[in-house]
Amino acid sequence: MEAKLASLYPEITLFITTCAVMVLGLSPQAALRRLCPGLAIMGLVFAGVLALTTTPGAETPLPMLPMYAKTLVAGVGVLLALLLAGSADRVYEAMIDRGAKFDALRSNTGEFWSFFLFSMTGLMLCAGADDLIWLFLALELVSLPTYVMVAVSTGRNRSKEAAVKYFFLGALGAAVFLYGFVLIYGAAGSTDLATIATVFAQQQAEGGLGPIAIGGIMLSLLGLCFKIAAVPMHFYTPDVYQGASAPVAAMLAFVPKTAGFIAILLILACVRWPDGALPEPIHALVWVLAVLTMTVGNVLALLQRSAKRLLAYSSIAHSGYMLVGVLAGPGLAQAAGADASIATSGFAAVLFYLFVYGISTVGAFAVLACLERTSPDGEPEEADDLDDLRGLWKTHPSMAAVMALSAFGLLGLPPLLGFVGKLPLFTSAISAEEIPLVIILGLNSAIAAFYYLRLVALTLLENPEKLPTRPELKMAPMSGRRTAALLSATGVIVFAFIGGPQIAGFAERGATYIPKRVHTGEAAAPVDTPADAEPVAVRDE
Amino acid sequence: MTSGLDMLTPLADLIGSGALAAPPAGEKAAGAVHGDIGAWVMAIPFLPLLGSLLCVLCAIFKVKSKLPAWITVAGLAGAFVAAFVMFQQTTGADGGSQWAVAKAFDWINFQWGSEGQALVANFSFYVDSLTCLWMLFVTGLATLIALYASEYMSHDKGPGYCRFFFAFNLFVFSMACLVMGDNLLLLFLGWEGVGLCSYLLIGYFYKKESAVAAAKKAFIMNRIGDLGLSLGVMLTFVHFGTLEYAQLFHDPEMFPKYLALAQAGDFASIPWQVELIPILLAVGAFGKSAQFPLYVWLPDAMEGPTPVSALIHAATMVTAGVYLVARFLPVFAANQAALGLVILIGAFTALLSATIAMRQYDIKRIMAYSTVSQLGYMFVGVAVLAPSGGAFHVFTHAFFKATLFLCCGAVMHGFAGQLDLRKLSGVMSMKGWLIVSLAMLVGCLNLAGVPFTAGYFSKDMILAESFVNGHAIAGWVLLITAGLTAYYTFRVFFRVFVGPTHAEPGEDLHPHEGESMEEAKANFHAHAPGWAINLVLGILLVGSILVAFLYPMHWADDMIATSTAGGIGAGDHTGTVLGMDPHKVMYYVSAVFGVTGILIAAFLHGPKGLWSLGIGNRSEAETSRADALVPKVGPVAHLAERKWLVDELYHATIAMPLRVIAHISHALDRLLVDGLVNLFGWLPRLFGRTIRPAQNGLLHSYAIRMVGGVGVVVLLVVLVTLL
Amino acid sequence: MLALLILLPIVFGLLIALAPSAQAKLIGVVGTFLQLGVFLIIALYQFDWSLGAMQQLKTTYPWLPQFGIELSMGVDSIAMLLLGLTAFLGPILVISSFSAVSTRPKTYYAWLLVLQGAMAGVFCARDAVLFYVFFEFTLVPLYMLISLYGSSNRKAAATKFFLYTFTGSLITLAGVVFLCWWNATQVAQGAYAGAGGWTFSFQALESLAMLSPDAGGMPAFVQTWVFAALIVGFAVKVPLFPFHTWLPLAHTEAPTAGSVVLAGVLLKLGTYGMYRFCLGMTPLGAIELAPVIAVLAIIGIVYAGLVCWVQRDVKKLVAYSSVSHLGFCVLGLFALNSIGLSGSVLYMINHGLSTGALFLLIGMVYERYHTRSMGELGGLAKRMPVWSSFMVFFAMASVGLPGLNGFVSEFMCLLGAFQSGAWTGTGSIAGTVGDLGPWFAAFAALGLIVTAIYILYMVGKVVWGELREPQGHSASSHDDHALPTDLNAREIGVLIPLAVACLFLGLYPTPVLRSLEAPTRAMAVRVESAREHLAVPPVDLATDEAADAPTGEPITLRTTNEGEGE
Amino acid sequence: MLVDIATMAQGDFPEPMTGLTLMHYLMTSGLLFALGLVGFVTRRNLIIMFLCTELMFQAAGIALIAFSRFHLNHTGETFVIFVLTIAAAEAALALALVVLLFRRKETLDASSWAELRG
Repeated sequence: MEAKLASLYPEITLFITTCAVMVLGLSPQAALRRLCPGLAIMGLVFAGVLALTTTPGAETPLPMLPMYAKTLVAGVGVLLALLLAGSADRVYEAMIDRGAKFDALRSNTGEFWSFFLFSMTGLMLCAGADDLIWLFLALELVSLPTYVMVAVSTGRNRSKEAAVKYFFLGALGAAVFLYGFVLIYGAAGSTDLATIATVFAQQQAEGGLGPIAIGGIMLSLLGLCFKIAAVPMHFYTPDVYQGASAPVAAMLAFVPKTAGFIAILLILACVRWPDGALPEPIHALVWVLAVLTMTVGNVLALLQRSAKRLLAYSSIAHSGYMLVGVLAGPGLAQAAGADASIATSGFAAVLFYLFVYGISTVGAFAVLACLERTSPDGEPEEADDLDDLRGLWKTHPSMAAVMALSAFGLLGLPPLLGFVGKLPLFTSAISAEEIPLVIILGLNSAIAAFYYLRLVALTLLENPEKLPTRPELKMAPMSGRRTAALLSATGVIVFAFIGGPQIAGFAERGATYIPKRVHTGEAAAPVDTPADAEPVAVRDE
Repeated sequence: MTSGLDMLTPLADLIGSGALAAPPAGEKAAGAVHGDIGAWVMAIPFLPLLGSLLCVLCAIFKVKSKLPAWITVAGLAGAFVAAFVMFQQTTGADGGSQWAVAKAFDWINFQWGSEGQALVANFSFYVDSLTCLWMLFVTGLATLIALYASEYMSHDKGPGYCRFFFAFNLFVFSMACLVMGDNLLLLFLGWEGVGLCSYLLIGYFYKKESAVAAAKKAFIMNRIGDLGLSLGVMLTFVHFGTLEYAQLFHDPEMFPKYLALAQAGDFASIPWQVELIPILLAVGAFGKSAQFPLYVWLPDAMEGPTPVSALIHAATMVTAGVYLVARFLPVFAANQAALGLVILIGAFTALLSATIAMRQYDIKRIMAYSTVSQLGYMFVGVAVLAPSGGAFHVFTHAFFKATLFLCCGAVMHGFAGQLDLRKLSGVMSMKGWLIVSLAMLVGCLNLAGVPFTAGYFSKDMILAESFVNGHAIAGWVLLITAGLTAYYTFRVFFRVFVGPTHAEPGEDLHPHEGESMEEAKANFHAHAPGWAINLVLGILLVGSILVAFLYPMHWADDMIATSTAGGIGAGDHTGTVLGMDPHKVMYYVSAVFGVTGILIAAFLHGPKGLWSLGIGNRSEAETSRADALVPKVGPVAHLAERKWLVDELYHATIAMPLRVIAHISHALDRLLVDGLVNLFGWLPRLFGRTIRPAQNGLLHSYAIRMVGGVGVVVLLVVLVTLL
Repeated sequence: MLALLILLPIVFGLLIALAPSAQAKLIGVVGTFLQLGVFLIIALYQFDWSLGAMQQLKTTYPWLPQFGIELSMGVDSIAMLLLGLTAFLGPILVISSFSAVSTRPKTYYAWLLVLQGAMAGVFCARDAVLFYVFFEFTLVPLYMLISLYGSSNRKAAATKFFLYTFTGSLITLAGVVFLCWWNATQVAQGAYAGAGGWTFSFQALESLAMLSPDAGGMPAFVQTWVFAALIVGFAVKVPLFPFHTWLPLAHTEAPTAGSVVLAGVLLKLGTYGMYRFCLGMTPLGAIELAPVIAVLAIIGIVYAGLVCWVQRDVKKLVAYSSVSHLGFCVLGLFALNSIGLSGSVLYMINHGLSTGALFLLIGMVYERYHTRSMGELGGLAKRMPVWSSFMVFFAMASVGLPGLNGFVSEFMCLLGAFQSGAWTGTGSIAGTVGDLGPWFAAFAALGLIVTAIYILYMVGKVVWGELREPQGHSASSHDDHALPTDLNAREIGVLIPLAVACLFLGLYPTPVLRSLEAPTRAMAVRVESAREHLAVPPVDLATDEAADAPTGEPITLRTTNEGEGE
Repeated sequence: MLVDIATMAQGDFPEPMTGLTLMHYLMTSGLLFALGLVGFVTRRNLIIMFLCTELMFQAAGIALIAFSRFHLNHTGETFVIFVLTIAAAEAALALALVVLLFRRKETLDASSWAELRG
């Protein structure tokens, strides 16, 4: 019990910070209110350190996942916090600066930051989940605050529209994966992931999972597709990203996606991977989802004029890439007798790619967040149209460089971080002998090159257009955004060589997969291949 | 450890060039070569090369004098001396095959096999009597013609002059590599090198589109031949594992083996590769030596300055094909079909171009066609296994044809580019043109094969041998051709050099200031050749006569006998002409043909008076009795004048279709190949456009699609799994 | 030292980006000359040419240990020669751009230097991923150079270039990963004592290629597929017909130095990749598909040559000629014998020199007349005799005139193809085992004629003939940069080294050929010995797995289980 | 199909239910879920759409209780409590959002919010 509690220290830390931030945000002192982001960052850093140092207590088939995922969440969370700093109550705070009186009822700062931290807490909880109920609650905790954040991220109707679409479709998605969870419970008789894994292993050994289990897993996956923005649950993505402010969109690109993938990994880890592949229907499902997701995301991104929509579709496509990693599985077939390496483990590849994607995509959104113009209604308007980025090199060279690096990073151009991230997806998928999928992945990367290259060309190569209807873009006053942008760009380069490999190793540990042992019945012959029975034995006794 | 610096040490070879490499050990009878001829051998190619480099320097330093010409003459004279020394040293001994290899430096030396096999083609030279024979007249004539050109080209002093002599020198260098190279690749280097120089020199007057086109045509036609040659080289390498003559000709396992088999009549034992080699080489020879069907470039090549026509396109380069066949006679002898092919092509070309020459009016072109025709003789000569006849004809022809061309050049030079035999008449009686006319006369006599001229003897050797060796049909064809040759040769002489005096200036007439073209024409005065031209023509005049004396000395026979082509044609004398021994009867028969031709020319074109023995009646430049004859022979005369429409035929069947194919390819490239690429680039976009309407922004549409999507995916998966 | 070769130009490129624009040229020159200097030091003092087949100067830094990916470098004599070409062209590229580039010079020279470094990296790499990294990264600088400094349609051209080559190389990457996976799998199953686990090192992959299918090597049909995947990226880069359509576009639109470096070095990355990967790692695939690739090469030779002939744009003509020329190079490679391979490698260098020079020359005319149309230019021999002399010289080098560089390599490529065929038993001495043969050589040799046709067509139009200059352009109005009518000393100085190199390689290629003997022979022997594995039946993987699972029944999943209901 | 599923799933457990089987509950739950889905996709009114999602949540709840009984443990019932909590939280959020939207456009029609598209 104590161990379990210890494993929750990061979440508890974050929760305490959340409460502190909520109170602090209501302070009439502007200086105190402005401490919110700092406090949030401190909380995240502290939580990250705790996550790194505490031993995970989960008994799921992926026992090391929480450690990696929580650290990752804390790390990228810091970047997101930097990016979000100064977003909330911007207009209102400006009014106060001009002498208006502070009215706690009208201030959103506290809620905004506490919602952010709630979401991050949810994400960490998600990573630490060892029970379906926990997982469900954590997933909802991730999502519910984001609905609000989208709604309040700008004062425009667009944000409201985005929020309503996000919320309603999110509820639909939640209902679907909830039903899936229910069916899994029904099939396994327990919500404890470790138990489920054992039961499933038993069932598989005795002739395969029953239809309820299969149906449950499939529904869960489909529901979680909403979180990771995968086809067919992807429709909301571009609208929501576009409607939300860029920092919030960056958060949406990372936080729910990470939660979704962690949940998917946790659920699929419960299914024993005979010979390294999933049961056929689930395999087919993920295959179809992966192909559809990356293709649809990429081809639609080709047509976009809005940078945020483009990045939203690219986010969809990246989910497709990561689904390839999911399909590649924990890399059992090759790892017989040895630890799964990131080269063969698709799970590790996915976990690492979440980090890579987070770093790269935050950069792109940060550039959009940094560039703004005053719109007629007085509220600053972020750069969104691709024409805004035209000739950025001339006006804001550093932002142009960040955008180019992010685009190339997302493209996976060597030697940037994106390439280092994509490589394990390739290797693990090939290890799982998913050759056609790898080819499709390659071709999709090529399609993606179209629009990433366009981003690069627009920013670096074109000349800026001066239109009277389009006031010039200025740098947003928030230094956090700039810092986030530069940090992300630096990360895209530096992590490819220094740190990146270590993080990959960390992801590799995080993806340690311990399949549950099968209780050998009288009739059933031992189905375990001798090779993968051994680590099980060590773990289970 | 071999560092990079060590890698370059073989460069020292370059500095220490001239060392005479001993023939590979274990060779039979590598004859004793007197003294160290290495340095002399090296001088032959490298003096001209030095000359061409100096010409480049002249161009860089903008020399405006005749310096390049003198450099050239001096260098070539040196080369000639060296060639003579080489000849002396190589052939002075008492018979037996004598040869030597002199290595300058490694060119290609590549070990490729695991057993130390190597692809070796060095800058080294193979010297035997065949080499000497060729190099003697090449360097000799080149020297003379350079001297001639120093005057002929004098109006172009400056960059053009440098360019001319640069290419001239480079040509002699290339020719030396071609003839002297000790391996097929060096031969190929020379082969293409002379092609390049020919290209540069034909296109010398680069502002004339016709010159540029002619240069291009020459190069490309030659390249067609080179294709055959290069394949032949490759086949030789693959079959014999070497390209070096020293091995090919002297290793008993190589050419000698197959030659022996062929001479024993055991053709069945000769593998197909060996049989194919001569055919491929022959294709190359036909290209370079302007034989049917690749002869059409040579007449056009007359666009170049006349010294070039004389040296390259009459005397030397075009005989390279004959050299090739003569050099590789052992392997040709191993394939009867190849010999037959060469005879067939040679005889046919000789006749065809003679008929064309009869109807041309441009005297330089007539000479060009006569060159093609005479080259046909040479091929037949070599291919009927009478290499000495062929080689001797090459030798004599070089002299008298160079003479003829230089005379034409003198006329052209003097009459502002006029070459039309209808516009000129009685040049001999003009002041200062005597030497030219005499040289012309001697040249014509040689070409027509008038008895006791050199041309007469060398032609007889070929004719007789073709009957002797059982190629009577070829013999008869060549005899008829001899008659035609005599006719068209003297047609030129009678029209241009004797008869009433008449001269119209040609296209190169440049009016003086304040003078119209008409006035310029009216005031036109031919300017007679200067000392250099006269000197050269004088030397050649004498030379052409003296060459005849080599025949009774059996010089050519001796030269061939000691070379790699020696001992091949020594079969039984079986053929007869009119039932008599060909060698004897041919003296008379060919004399009759030749004289008849001259008489017909005299009758049709000769002027009144003694020059045409009283049978001619031409009284003006423009017309002659022949004009009346033309309508009677109908379209034949017209077709001959149009060169049997061969050029047009090639254009219609090869050039045009190829061009059309090229255009089609280009269109295909843009539309199909690139179109497919663009299509693949466009497909994702198309797909995107197709599914984009699904993103219509309506909440409930999204909901329907999500639910429907879930349904479809699940259905799909269930179907896939069940099936 | 090798790392220096890569890093020096990149560092100088960054320096340019940081320094004031006025210094860009100077830093560029210094950077490229330093690279050349480093190369010379390596070539003259450090590299042992007598051991050309061996990887030398090996350096390894760790990178991604999980995959066994290392920053590992090393060179054999082939890589050295190509490095030499790269380093040699570097100063030429920079100096030739002095007058051509006036806008944003910093960006230009910076990217140019980065490109130099990246190209050097490709030739130095001894790790498949490192190779791929540099191979792909070269796209970015060139993309920038083309789309910033090219002519009117530059953006489309640059984009097409980028996307096409990027797409192709992704498939290559898939092939590489598959190879490494196979290697890793075999190690895991203990099939042979390899390096252990995942590795991308050339050495391991090359030794995998030599394994018999019995011993865990790839059977022929797998190798054929992997070969096909590998070659896609390289074929696009080379470019091999029918993947060539990006090239004329890119060349035409690129700035002069871009075209030079593209023709000079970048295309060679493709052929070099084919040598290292397709031949070195999937020899059986190479054997199986050699005729197919050779046929494509031959089609490329003749077809692209014909297309050259109908071009109106000089630069496009030369661009298509690259397609044609590289066909010889590929043909030589797939002769799979020592002569063909050496000829091919030599061809890479020679083509870089002569075609690079042609692009330079065309660029020089373009700077003066602002047109490349053969309809508007003609008879420049009159106006620009020095330029014309160089033009004829390099045109002849391009035609493959013996005595100039092109010939030796072209002949060896053809000879290699000719040799490579079923000569055994015909009594021929110098035949090799192979899959091509005389017919391949004969059809490819048609290229000799076609090359002559189009090159002389170009020379005839541009150099010879009546003087034609663009409308409204007189000799004196060589405007903006105050360039003289004919070439200036800088331009001549740029061309002279190229001309000397062409002559040297044409007349004295022996040192280069010597250095190629060992590696190409080793490669030929490798392919030859791999040939023995062609007949070996592959291990039946299915039975293998069945043997592993003692139940005899692999776990399968059913949706309904009739027997156990209720 | 459904019959198959229900009976089969039951087959392995010691105490088969009599009378009302698991199948009945699952069918009810499934129907409810489907009803919710259909309602969600067919209705345009934001509040009704939200209620439909509630319906789906409750369908899951019924299934949970049924399974809980079937497995003879209380996990499912515990789960239901949490689901209800979440449903309540969502309801609060939904109402707040609906109010916010209504203030902006004076309508509850979902189709009036379609500015973002493409």
